[in-house]
Amino acid sequence: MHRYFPHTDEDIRQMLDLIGVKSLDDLFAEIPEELKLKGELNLPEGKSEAEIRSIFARLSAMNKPLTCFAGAGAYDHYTPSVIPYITSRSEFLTSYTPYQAEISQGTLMYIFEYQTMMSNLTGMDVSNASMYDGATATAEAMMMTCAASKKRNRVLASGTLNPAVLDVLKTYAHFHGINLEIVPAKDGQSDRKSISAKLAEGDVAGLIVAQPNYYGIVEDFTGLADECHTQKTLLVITGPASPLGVLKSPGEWGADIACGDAQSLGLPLNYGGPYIGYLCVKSALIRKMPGRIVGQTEDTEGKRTFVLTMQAREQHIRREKATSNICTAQGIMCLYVAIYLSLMGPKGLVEVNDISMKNAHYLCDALVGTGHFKLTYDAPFLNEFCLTYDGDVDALIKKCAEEGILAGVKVDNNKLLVAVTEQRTKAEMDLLVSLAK
Amino acid sequence: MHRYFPHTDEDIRQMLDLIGVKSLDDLFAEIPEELKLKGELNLPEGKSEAEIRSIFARLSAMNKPLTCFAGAGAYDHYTPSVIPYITSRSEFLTSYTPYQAEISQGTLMYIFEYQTMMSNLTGMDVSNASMYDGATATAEAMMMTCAASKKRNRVLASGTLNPAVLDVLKTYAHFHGINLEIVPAKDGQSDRKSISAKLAEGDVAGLIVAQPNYYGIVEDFTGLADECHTQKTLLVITGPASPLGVLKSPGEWGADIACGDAQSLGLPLNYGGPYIGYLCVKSALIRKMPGRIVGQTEDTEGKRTFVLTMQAREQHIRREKATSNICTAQGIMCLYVAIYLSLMGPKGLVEVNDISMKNAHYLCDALVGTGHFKLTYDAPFLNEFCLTYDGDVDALIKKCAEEGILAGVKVDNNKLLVAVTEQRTKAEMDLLVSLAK
Amino acid sequence: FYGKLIFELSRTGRTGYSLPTCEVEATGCESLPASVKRTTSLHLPEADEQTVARHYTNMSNNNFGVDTGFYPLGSCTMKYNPKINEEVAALPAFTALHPLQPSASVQGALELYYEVQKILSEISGLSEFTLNPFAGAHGELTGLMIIRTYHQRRGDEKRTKIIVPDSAHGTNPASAAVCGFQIVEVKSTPDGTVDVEDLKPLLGDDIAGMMMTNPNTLGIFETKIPDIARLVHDCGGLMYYDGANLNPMLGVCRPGDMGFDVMHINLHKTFSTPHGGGGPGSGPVGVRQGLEAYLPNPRVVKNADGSFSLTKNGEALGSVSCYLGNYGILVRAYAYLLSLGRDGINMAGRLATLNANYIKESLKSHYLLPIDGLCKHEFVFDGLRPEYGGDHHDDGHVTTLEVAKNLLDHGFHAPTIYFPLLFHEALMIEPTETESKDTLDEFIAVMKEIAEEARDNREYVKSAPHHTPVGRLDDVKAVKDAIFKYDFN
Amino acid sequence: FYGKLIFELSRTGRTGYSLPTCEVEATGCESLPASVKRTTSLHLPEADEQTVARHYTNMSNNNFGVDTGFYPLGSCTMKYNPKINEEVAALPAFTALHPLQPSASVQGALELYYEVQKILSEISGLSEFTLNPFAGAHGELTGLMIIRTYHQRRGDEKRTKIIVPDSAHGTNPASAAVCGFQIVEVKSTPDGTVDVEDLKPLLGDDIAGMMMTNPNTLGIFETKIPDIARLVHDCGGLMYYDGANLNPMLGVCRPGDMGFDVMHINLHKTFSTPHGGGGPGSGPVGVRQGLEAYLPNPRVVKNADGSFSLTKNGEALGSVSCYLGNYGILVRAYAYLLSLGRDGINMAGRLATLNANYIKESLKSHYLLPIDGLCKHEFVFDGLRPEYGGDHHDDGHVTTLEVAKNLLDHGFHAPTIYFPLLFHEALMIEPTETESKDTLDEFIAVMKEIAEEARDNREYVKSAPHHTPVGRLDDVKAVKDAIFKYDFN
Repeated sequence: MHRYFPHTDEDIRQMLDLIGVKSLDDLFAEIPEELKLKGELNLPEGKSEAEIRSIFARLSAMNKPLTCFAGAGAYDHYTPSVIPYITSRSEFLTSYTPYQAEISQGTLMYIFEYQTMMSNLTGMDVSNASMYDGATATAEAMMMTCAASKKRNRVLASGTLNPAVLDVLKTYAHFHGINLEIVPAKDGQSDRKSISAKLAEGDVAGLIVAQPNYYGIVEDFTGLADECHTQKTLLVITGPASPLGVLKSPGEWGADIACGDAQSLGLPLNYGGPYIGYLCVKSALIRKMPGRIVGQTEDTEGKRTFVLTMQAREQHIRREKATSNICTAQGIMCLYVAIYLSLMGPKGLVEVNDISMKNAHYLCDALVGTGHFKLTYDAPFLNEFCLTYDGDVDALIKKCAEEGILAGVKVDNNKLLVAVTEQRTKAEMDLLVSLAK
Repeated sequence: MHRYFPHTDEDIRQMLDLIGVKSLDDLFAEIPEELKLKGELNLPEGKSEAEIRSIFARLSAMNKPLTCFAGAGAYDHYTPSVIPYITSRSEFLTSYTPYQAEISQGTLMYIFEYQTMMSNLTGMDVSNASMYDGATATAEAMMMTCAASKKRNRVLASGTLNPAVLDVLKTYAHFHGINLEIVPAKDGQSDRKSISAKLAEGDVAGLIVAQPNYYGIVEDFTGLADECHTQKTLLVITGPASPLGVLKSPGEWGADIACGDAQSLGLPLNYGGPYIGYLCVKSALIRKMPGRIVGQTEDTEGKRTFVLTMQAREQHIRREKATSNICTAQGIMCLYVAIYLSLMGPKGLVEVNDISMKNAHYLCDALVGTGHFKLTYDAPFLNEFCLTYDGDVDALIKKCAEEGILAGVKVDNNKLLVAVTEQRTKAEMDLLVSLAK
Repeated sequence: FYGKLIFELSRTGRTGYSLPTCEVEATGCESLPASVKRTTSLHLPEADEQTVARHYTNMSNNNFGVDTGFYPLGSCTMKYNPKINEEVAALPAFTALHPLQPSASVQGALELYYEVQKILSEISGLSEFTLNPFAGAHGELTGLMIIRTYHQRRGDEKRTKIIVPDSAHGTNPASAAVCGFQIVEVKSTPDGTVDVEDLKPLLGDDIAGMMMTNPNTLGIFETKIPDIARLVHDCGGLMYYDGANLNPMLGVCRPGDMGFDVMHINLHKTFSTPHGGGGPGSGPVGVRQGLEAYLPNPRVVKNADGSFSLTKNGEALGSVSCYLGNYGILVRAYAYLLSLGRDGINMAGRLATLNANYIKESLKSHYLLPIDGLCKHEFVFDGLRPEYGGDHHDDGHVTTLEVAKNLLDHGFHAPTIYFPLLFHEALMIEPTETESKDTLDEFIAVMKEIAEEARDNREYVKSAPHHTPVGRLDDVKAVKDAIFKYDFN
Repeated sequence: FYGKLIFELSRTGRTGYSLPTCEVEATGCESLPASVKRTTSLHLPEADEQTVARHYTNMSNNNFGVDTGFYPLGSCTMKYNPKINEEVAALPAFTALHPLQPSASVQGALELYYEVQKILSEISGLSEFTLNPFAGAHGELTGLMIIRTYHQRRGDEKRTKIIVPDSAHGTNPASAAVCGFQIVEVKSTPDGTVDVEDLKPLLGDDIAGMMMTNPNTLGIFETKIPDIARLVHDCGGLMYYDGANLNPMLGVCRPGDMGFDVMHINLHKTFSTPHGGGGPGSGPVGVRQGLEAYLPNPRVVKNADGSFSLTKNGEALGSVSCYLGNYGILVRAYAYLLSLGRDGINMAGRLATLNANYIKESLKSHYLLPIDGLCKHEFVFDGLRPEYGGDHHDDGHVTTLEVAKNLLDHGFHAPTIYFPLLFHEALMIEPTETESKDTLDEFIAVMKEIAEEARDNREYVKSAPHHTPVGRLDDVKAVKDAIFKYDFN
């Protein structure tokens, strides 16, 4: 028998006897014969661990991790060694949603910690227990603005959002019946004038802006929340989580919903996932918030304990009236974030942004200094910036990749988006500059 | 403060106050000034995790793991993935010797399991809780034979032992005042005639033979134990542990002590260590056995429990009368072995030997078939064999290493020792053959 | 070691991080315009590394995972999560890849995605899969978007309804609602399967499709599925298979062969990727021939020269993710699929079914089995039998919740409770194929012991759990107090 | 989950292994001569992978590690074991190396060995190190072999004695005995340090050397060490430094500067490699200039071109290991040394000393402090003070063992007990630098609580532990029954 199956022949015989059937196949006797698989699945035989390691060694050799100057939503920050060590503990990793709170306080406590940390980082009143990723969290935020407004189904999104996120928003909007309007960016920033005009029409459920935006620009949202609220429009600010350590938080800007991806808080790049979406709201919106949430309570002894709560909001009770079908969180990734932020603390989170920003500005200056690049938009940025190149961006990326460097993300044929984290050394940056000369 | 030190400035101040000194340096006030370090240690500044990973990436790039056809005591068997997962659990990994049995049953139980498994594998009455490695376990066995005989200090070792092990035996013998005689091998096997003659002199405390021996040969020890025991000589059989699954065990041969290295039971090659020495004895020798041992007992409720026992044998009580200074075991490596043998079971252990033997015989035939090699000794072997080469062994090893293959271990300029495990594929063996053509 | 939150272990001035020394002189955060700088304080913990490691290590000991013990949580398919899957998923050649790297530098990653697609197609009898959806519910949503796209592209805009059985997983109607559909519920017969007679009048030209899981949530195989599929297809709708219950069907029946057009698979159930305390999961979606073009972007295709590319297709429904979903989960699933192979996949469902029937038959003397007969991977009791304290007419009867809490005391996770909604005291038990007869026998013995105690010592049973890290929780207080974050004051 | 052994979970026919399919046709084990084949059965467990994973996972929960809580085990230097060290030690480019690979293919491994040597030399003030010894005791033995070789090579064969203080670690005399030396014990003064007046008459031309640890096992710095070293050197002997207590000296004093000629270092204590339930450790041995040639083979040398080689030296004492010792431990130690760096190493001993003195001063009101004054990294109480139930003249007094067992009930590991042998009720406490004041304060409070309970509720205290996975063990029965393996019958 396979190493994952504990059944001995004798076990199977005894069990079949008790059930009162003759063979394993008899357990499927009620199934119409014509539905049953004829012959065997066309799959290879099971592999031993040694063989699996060989297969993965071959696949690994076909991948080439590159020194990463790409961002666009996924950032190469360092993952403290404590994180994978703890998250791999089977008590955390192999458990399911903490339905039985008495034996799930581990999961419940780290989610409560995560909620506390994300509420504080975003400056919002409450965080849910996480979403799949930044794009879907933003899509849920979009749907929330309509659900909260009850009658409106028009949502504005600034063209400064990551185009990949916009694609997901468009899909959700299309099927959910939301009239999503993308307000084109102006000079790489939200077009406040157009936005104001549209808001003034008085039928906008929500406005979604990004901070830092797709081009790495840190926008100034002064006055935006008031403008929204005057029109009973909800303001959604989306963005990567790490910069919240130094930037004015969505709460400070007056946003109603803060969302985005927290991958930048210590999660590996993992070829795009698993990441973790965060979604935090003002108190007024708690009951409209999708996803799981953990609350504090007491046990029979009066001890402080934690439990999944507010499940009345959830789809498994509301069913056909659901405005979200989310029924899990990104679980173990909350633990990644909780450990990361526990280790970094307020000082570390500022420092990681500071080093990243210094590196980015050093590299930006150096690249511009080659004469082949100019900064596309003259606006403040943190650790990501958009350059206009006098050559072909694809060719540059290809050339650098051959030297082991991921030069950045292509925006268009002559625009390159470059991100720099604390992990990049001066030597690596100088190598990129020399390749770009 | 460093990430490993939890002291805040305020903590330090409060603690110094309570102690009644003014500064950390004042804690060392009694130390004569002339002993104190002047200036600072000439060491680099502390590194961040990201920097440490870079340093190890650089060192890794300077190492080249090779497809392994080398043995000579260290074998490239597969390590089931469960093992590192479990052994890395901090409850096991970061604990110390199980002095406080009530909170150390984890360690105590796996050592008891290890002892049971090794007793059974070797066919002996009792196993200790492991030794550093095979060589030092054999050295301890050598010293035991003298301690047990009380008056004798002459020990014979067959020249078929691994020369690296013999070197360690010589060192221990020299300092411990043992007259160690190496009886040269004859045709790659123990020279029974010479051994008999020496045993007949009646003053030999112990005889040490190897199975399989250095040349990979499985020797026939029929009658040897009787010959030893007639002369009140203890018979020690040393060898790697994995072959015990299929070979007549030391117990079956009538040995008094079985020892060797259990690295072959699922431990990674680890550039030579940590490995794990096993040492098992007949009941009569228990009180002479060095090292830790775990015994079964009961707790206050009558529950079966386990505890370090027989400590009267240990150095920390005998002190200057010690015949061993061993005061630890190889701890976590017992857990490696216990998990490995739990997964493999009797069937798996036979099968791993069988596949390894088939591979070895296939490769041996193929290499001999090139016309450049002949089998040095015509004797049965399991998964390791010695070939005589018509070229320069160093040159061959170098050539193969450049192609990613470790062809074997050099015995002398024209002898090559080759080991094959279940992990070697036909393609790898054929590549070695083609390189050796 | 239960109690403190990391915030309560924090001390000003402690640090647990390490950052490289900045090697360049350049503009730092202080130079950002004041208007965009954060002014409120960061209430994050300050802790050294050991404090953090200990805190979370001790916290883990208040949790129960599959490696801890038997986890018969119905509908969740809690099987053993092999360690080799974690080992390969941690390979830097996968974890260090940025999602926007050039294809040439990620050929191994793309091949893996492609191979998993192909294997899932073979197992399910469908034509092609996307692995992008992040979870089962996300897969459902994606699948429904495919169905809607199919109708829309045909210009058939009037199909606005989705039929869902009353025993369905709650996500089914919710996903349909999010996708813009109206939900029509079809009743169950007394044997727990879809009532075909109730279905027929619901069918018409406004029906976009029907969602089913088979076996259904009661663990009963819907033997009338060929008829149902024919009826739905005849009215122009598509059949959606909720893959939550795929496990017992492995190598026995394929959803494609049952007549389903679209389905999702929960890799974290059927293919043993770890549940992670509730995520990340992965919900691949497969379609029958003719629907491939609607699968979401981006897609992995194999080129004529054997290399792989990422593409976007204008026919697609759009994107449901920026990249390739929870890619790291796919790596684990691939290792599992390779480990099992043909024979292993063929046995998994059979043994899971064996285990479920064994428990069912062993316990129906003590627990009320509302629907008799062969079950598949799971089955539902309607609480304790009346003679064991389960009489619903008795106000003080021992409830399913209380049975569950007693199981915790005996070192078992509890089954799913109060689902499906068809029974008052539903207790839904799913023992997967990685559980041994010995474990099942222990579970059965404990379940009987609880039943007997419920009869003989009701008060004790009703006040369980007694031996867990914390006692029974006050759910009502949690709702009332609505405390969702630590109060730093 | 306490109870069963893996043998009791075994069922005939279960398998947990996976082996590649044999691809060749060749002679297998059946063809071995009958005379050499095993005929007795293998009583190994038969178990599936999940059963094994669960068994050992649950077993781990009956263990206490540094990540579990405070581990003030005197003389063992239980500090936090950073996870980055484990991470780098698991790199395949290290773990997959065969010890007999050509040097060209292991340059990274050799450089690491070389660098650790150099760092240890700088920290200790000695000239060169071997990292081959497998453990502290093995290092002692190696160091004594060096001393003996030194005398032998000078033709001075009459030096057969080693002086050891009566407070020494037990391994000191044992190692000397194994090395063929006779042991001469030197007494301690009432303040716990070596009695120089007792030492003087012991010195002569039969003395090979003297072993000391400084600070000594009572945690007291031997301030007369310059005099002692001078006396021993004058008589022709060498000074051996037992590195078990090196931690508080880091960056403060160096053994080489104190006058020691040979020393070992416990990497698993001072440099934070995990203790692993009692191993593997690592016991590098360093020597002063002039003794380098005697270090054991093999050795790592740096060539003129910057490359590294493994060499054997004819002058060496011989070999104490086949290869480079517990190499995997060196990898961890290197990562730790890099992490700490100059400033970290400089602080470690100071903070460890601060912690020890803080506990000592806080608890001397309740526990008997036989030797007052500043301690270094550890110190020894002689049990409870008489007024707290520790009166030795009272037959029913509360013993150190009982205090230890009470600590277990409070979630702490116990200190080392009944060592050193100088006191009846020795309780040897070593809090390392990775413990926070908060943890120490909790420990202090609990120690006081135990003392007060010993005074007020003696019976309860004497029957501890009450809250551990198992109760107090019967040590005598273990010796009497002498059961060292599972009985399959």
